[in-house]
Amino acid sequence: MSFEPKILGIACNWCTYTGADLAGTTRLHYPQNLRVVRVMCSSRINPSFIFRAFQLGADGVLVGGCHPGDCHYNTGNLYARRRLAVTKKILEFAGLEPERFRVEWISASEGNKFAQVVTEFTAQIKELGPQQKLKIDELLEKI
Amino acid sequence: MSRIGVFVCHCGHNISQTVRVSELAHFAAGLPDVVVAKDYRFMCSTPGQDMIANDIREHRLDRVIVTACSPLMHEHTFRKVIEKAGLNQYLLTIVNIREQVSWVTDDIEEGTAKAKALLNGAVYRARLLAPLSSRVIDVNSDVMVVGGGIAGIQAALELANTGKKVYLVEKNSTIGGHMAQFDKTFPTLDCSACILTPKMDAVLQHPNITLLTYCEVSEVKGYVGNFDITVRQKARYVNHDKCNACLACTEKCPGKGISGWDEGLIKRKAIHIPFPQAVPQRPVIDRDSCTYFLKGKCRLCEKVCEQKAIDFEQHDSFLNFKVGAVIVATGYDLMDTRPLIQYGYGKYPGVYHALEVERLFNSAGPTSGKVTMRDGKEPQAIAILHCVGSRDKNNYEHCSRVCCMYSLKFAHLFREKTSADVYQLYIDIRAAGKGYEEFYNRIIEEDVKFIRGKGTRVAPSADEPQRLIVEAEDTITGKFVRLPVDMVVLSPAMVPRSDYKEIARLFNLSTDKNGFFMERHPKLAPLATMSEGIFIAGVCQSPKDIPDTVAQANGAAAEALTIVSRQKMELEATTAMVNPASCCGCQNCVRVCPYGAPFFNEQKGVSEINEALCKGCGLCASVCPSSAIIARHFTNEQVLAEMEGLMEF
Amino acid sequence: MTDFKQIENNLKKEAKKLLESAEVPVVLAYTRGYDEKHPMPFAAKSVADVEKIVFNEYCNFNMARYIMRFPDAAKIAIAAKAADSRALVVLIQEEKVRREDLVILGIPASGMKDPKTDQLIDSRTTGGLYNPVEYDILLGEEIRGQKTVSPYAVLADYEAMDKEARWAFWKGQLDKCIRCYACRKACPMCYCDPCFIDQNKPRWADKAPQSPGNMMYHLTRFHHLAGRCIDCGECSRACPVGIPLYLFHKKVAKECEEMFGQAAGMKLEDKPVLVDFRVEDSDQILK
Amino acid sequence: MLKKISIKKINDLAAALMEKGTLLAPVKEAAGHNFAEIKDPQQLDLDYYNTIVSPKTVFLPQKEDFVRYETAKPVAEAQPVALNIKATFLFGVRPCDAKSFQIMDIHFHASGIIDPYWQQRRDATVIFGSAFDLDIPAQDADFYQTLGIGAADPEGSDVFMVKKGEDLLMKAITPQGEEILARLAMLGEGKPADKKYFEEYIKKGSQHQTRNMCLDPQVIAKKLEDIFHSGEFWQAQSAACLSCGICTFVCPTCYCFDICDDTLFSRGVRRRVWDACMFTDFTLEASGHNPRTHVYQRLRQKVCHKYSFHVRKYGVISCVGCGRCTRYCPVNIDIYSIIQDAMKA
Repeated sequence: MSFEPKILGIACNWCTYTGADLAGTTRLHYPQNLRVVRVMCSSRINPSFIFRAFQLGADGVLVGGCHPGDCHYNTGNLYARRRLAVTKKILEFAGLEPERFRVEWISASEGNKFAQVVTEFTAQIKELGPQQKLKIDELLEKI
Repeated sequence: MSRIGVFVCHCGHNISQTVRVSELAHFAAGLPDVVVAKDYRFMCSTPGQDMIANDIREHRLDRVIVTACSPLMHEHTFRKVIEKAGLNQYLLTIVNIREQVSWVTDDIEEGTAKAKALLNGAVYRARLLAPLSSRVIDVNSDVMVVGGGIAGIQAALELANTGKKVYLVEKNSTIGGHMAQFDKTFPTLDCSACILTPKMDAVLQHPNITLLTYCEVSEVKGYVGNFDITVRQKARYVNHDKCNACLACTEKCPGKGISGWDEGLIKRKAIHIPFPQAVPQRPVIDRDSCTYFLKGKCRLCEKVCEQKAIDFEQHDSFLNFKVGAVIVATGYDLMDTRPLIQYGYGKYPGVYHALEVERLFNSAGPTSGKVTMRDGKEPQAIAILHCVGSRDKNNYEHCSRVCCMYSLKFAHLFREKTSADVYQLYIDIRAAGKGYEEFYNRIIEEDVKFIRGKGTRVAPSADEPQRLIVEAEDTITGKFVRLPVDMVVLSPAMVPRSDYKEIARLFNLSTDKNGFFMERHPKLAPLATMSEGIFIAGVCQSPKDIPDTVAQANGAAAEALTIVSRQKMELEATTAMVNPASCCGCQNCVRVCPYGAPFFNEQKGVSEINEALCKGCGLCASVCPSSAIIARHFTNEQVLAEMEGLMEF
Repeated sequence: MTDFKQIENNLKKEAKKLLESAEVPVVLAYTRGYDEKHPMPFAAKSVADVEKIVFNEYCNFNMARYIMRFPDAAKIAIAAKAADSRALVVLIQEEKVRREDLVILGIPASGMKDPKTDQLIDSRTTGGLYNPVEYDILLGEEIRGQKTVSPYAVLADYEAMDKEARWAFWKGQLDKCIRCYACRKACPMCYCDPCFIDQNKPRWADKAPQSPGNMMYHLTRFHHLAGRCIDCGECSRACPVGIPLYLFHKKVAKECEEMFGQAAGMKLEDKPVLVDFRVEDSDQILK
Repeated sequence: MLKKISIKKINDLAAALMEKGTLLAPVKEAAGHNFAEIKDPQQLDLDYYNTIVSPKTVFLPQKEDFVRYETAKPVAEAQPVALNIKATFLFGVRPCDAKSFQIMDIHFHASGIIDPYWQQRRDATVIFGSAFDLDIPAQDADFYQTLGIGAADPEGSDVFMVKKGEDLLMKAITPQGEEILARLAMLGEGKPADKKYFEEYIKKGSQHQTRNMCLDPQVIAKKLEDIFHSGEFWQAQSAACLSCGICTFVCPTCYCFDICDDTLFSRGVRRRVWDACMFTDFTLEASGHNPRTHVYQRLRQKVCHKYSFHVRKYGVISCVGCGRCTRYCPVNIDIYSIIQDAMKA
């Protein structure tokens, strides 16, 4: 069986989650590897959520927020941009493939973009193969 | 241990086509803590809702998961359902298997697998949900309106007429705004003053309106329903309680200042009222042109004032009051066209901008309504240049919306008052409004010369030194034209007030790239802002004409009324709170919050959150290094658990 | 090379003056430990304490770590080398202490040594500075002409590794961690109590010293220190199992400086970069 | 029984022990030596002073899993984690550390409540003690002499080892030691000269200089009780303390632990993990109250526990003077100096 990655998505309620809904409403098909957590704003995303997602076995993590300047909370995504950029640098220096972590600004009207990003990202993660580095296995193996 | 009920919706075929719904329900039944799992054709239907309510009672459920369409569709519906059945509405979790599963795949295996993963995540999350209760606060029934132009006047009157007390704050010494500067209004050509001054007077007379002219808002604290406002009353040097508006002072005053009201076309006295119908009819002293303030001697006004109303000792003072809602209607400025050197405004006396021309037409204006230029002569040829600075990628991309129409109005008035040839240089005429196209057609009939092309340059004429040459490309004939004229009228971009940043900061408004205040939603909430209880009306939101402005003002008044007509209101429960035991006092939350909700309690050395100000974005929780901030309904535990559930299968 | 004795004498002189004036109840400096080579951080609280003050090449401790231990002291004097002064700047930016409540006794120092290895601590392994960035009194000649190598130069080898090698390196290093938390306790910027990793709600990671918890602790800590770490290297010197944490912090500091144009603790008026933003920040930083 | 082996052939000994069970010995790591399982006989290394972390890890590992369970299933279905006890040879334990096991036995066995994890491992382990090299001065931090322990004390070991030139002398101290030495065929018999050397070495060991003071357990116990409430003393002593866990983690006689549950994907494990009285949350109560919020209270607790409470309860000081806490303290806090100061206070 071919490798089907698990991709964790974290989407802001106002733009990307709504954009994802729009992709559905317009019946745009994309791979089913993404599982989305809805948060109110991309700025809610604690860097440790990203580390944890990889520990839980996510092969890729996709964060979606409003375009800079369009944040429902004015400036949330501007903070998120900096904080997630640092998160990515940390993952990269630790030796994880930085491509496994992606941040995209997807507005509520960009159902197309959502479907396209998920399709692209899923293909990219398939290419990269399973993420084994941060994934927790010790606890599981011994049970 | 939780008792979770899972309700899987088929949504007719919408979901069941690509997700095996009964298998999903069966899967759910096998998950820890799930005590009942069912699937049904339409969960949002009355029988569906009843089923959920019955199961809550029968199985003593304490968490409900509805696996159906997007939470943005029916979260509200199902919250009501479980609340009616006795469960706190926040104990509901929606799993979106329609928009984000069944509609985006045609593979039933994939769809079912993904739906299971999402459902499992919801079960993990549901276990950790906590009941939340909305906080109920008292609402102050007063409203503040900022800006005394037509928008502010209209909103204030509407609100006052419903019996609400209104504070109308205007930074000038009179209300009326730009509309009071106009002579005629398009397309009906009725007299601006005739329709506006009765409203201005009504404001003054209204028992429910506190008119605060020559005032600026200096501080806004609090939150919806309970704003604490501080207003700075600028020193007028005239005691308005004593003044009886005899205006003897203005006759004797030797000081001369530039009349802002008349767009600098003439001078006015240092002690002055801006125009005869000003409201209130009370003069103020302009320090910058007052002989006494400049030279230390004079005080002629004081001598002539029988009421002893002149008070050179006056200082700025501050007023405090509380309101429940605010309407911001700060209006606009015209773009400063001096930097556009190709048009020569400020350099060639024959070049005017639109508001100057409005004053020239006005019988109460500097020329008493005669169209004479700065040199006193009547123009023989006039060019009106549209879209100066607007619809221009180098300056402002937006269309200022009213210029086409007022330019047509100008053409009409020029034709009426002079024998000049009038040229309209336009990109295209935008006449979308009731009676506007008809007005345009009427002006075409009035022998106005239309040249479709943007004026590119204004230069002095080489042959006739007093005249100007306007250059343009006529895009209809494709020819380059050079028009010798006496007067050039620029229709500049409408831009936000120069102090928009300060206003945005005070009221926590966001602005678009040009500085116009952002509405909460461009279509569905055009008058509300992201700051709860603060509304916008008129051109401060975007350029618009008088009818639209008035309509917005009425709308904003109605929106404000929906808040202040209640005595109590419920605040969103999904706010953040600080666990003081974990707070390390780093104040990151205080630094980042766009709403100023967190504050530092020096005494305890920990941050606290004013939940009334909190919008629940969760930014503070993510910048909190010691995880002391609990973003309710999106707590760290809840998000981590959901992630774990999503990744399990 | 720094004249350590001269600095010690000046330190004593100033400490004495300050304590005599009673304006400053605490002077944070160093004292002798169980031998010469093992000095200790020290809080001199009386004129009698002044004689116990020492300064030598092993006084690496970042004294800013202790600044919050004296909530009742109206004013605190503190001996501050380059890194200590930068740490103080960050603490002032973060409003943990007010500039006016500090008397910073600046120490220009080169030739500091790691007591474990006796190796020189040079500008590559600390923040690239020899002179304090902020002080009231400078206790020795400002150091000029000393070769400063970029603090980031030591990163070259690690940046050059391919990601598999780098992962193997860090996994190996972080797996050694015994979770004694000396790194966070030695860090002047780690003042949270409790630390996120000690929380039970949420429980970010297990408490056992094994890979997943160690990773979560350290990766998150790197993020918490991003834009705040002033590169004193105390985390690494404190570590009993020799994890070169400073390398990772340095890398993050380098990235922050490149992305946001600001190094930590250099200017009082700066705001830490991760609680700040610019509208014009580029999306490129996410690529 | 005294046996000997050429140090050159030490790897053969390692191989023989590995055949008979698990061999644990100091292994060189980046920061120093630590006890670890020898996987390759060539790894055995006698060139160490002492390990960073004490050999208590062998009987009381930093993490010990007790039970595994599935969150959805009843408690009765939880599975205890099998101990998998194997014959173990703990090779190269210094006299002070060997002594520490006897102190630790008090808590895990002698007090009446037997900790099966500790005890089963202890029973299955043969301890090969190893004298400090008397030609090398003791490290500055050490003070085992103060606690009455010599640099070559065989007490606490099953087999005790002393280097003699190119040879390693190995003497059985206990019946278990006898038994294992008898089973190691490659060992040569110790000559009378070796025996003499061995005896003298042990004697000489007690003279080997570490930091030393005259310390009567009852006197120091009383002294610490007297100054317990002297905030000034303890605040001065703890002024530099960072409140990290190094001292307790490297200590051979610290045994505090925390019981925690870790779960992932509806499966969980209950385990014990070392805790440290120096951690702020060590005494944090469920109510949120914390009786030891200050650094000085925690340092005081650690010192008093070892030198006062332990003496009062069990008659012995819970410290063997190995010097680890001092050696690895990032700010050079020295328990010996604290005790010295306490005696003077």
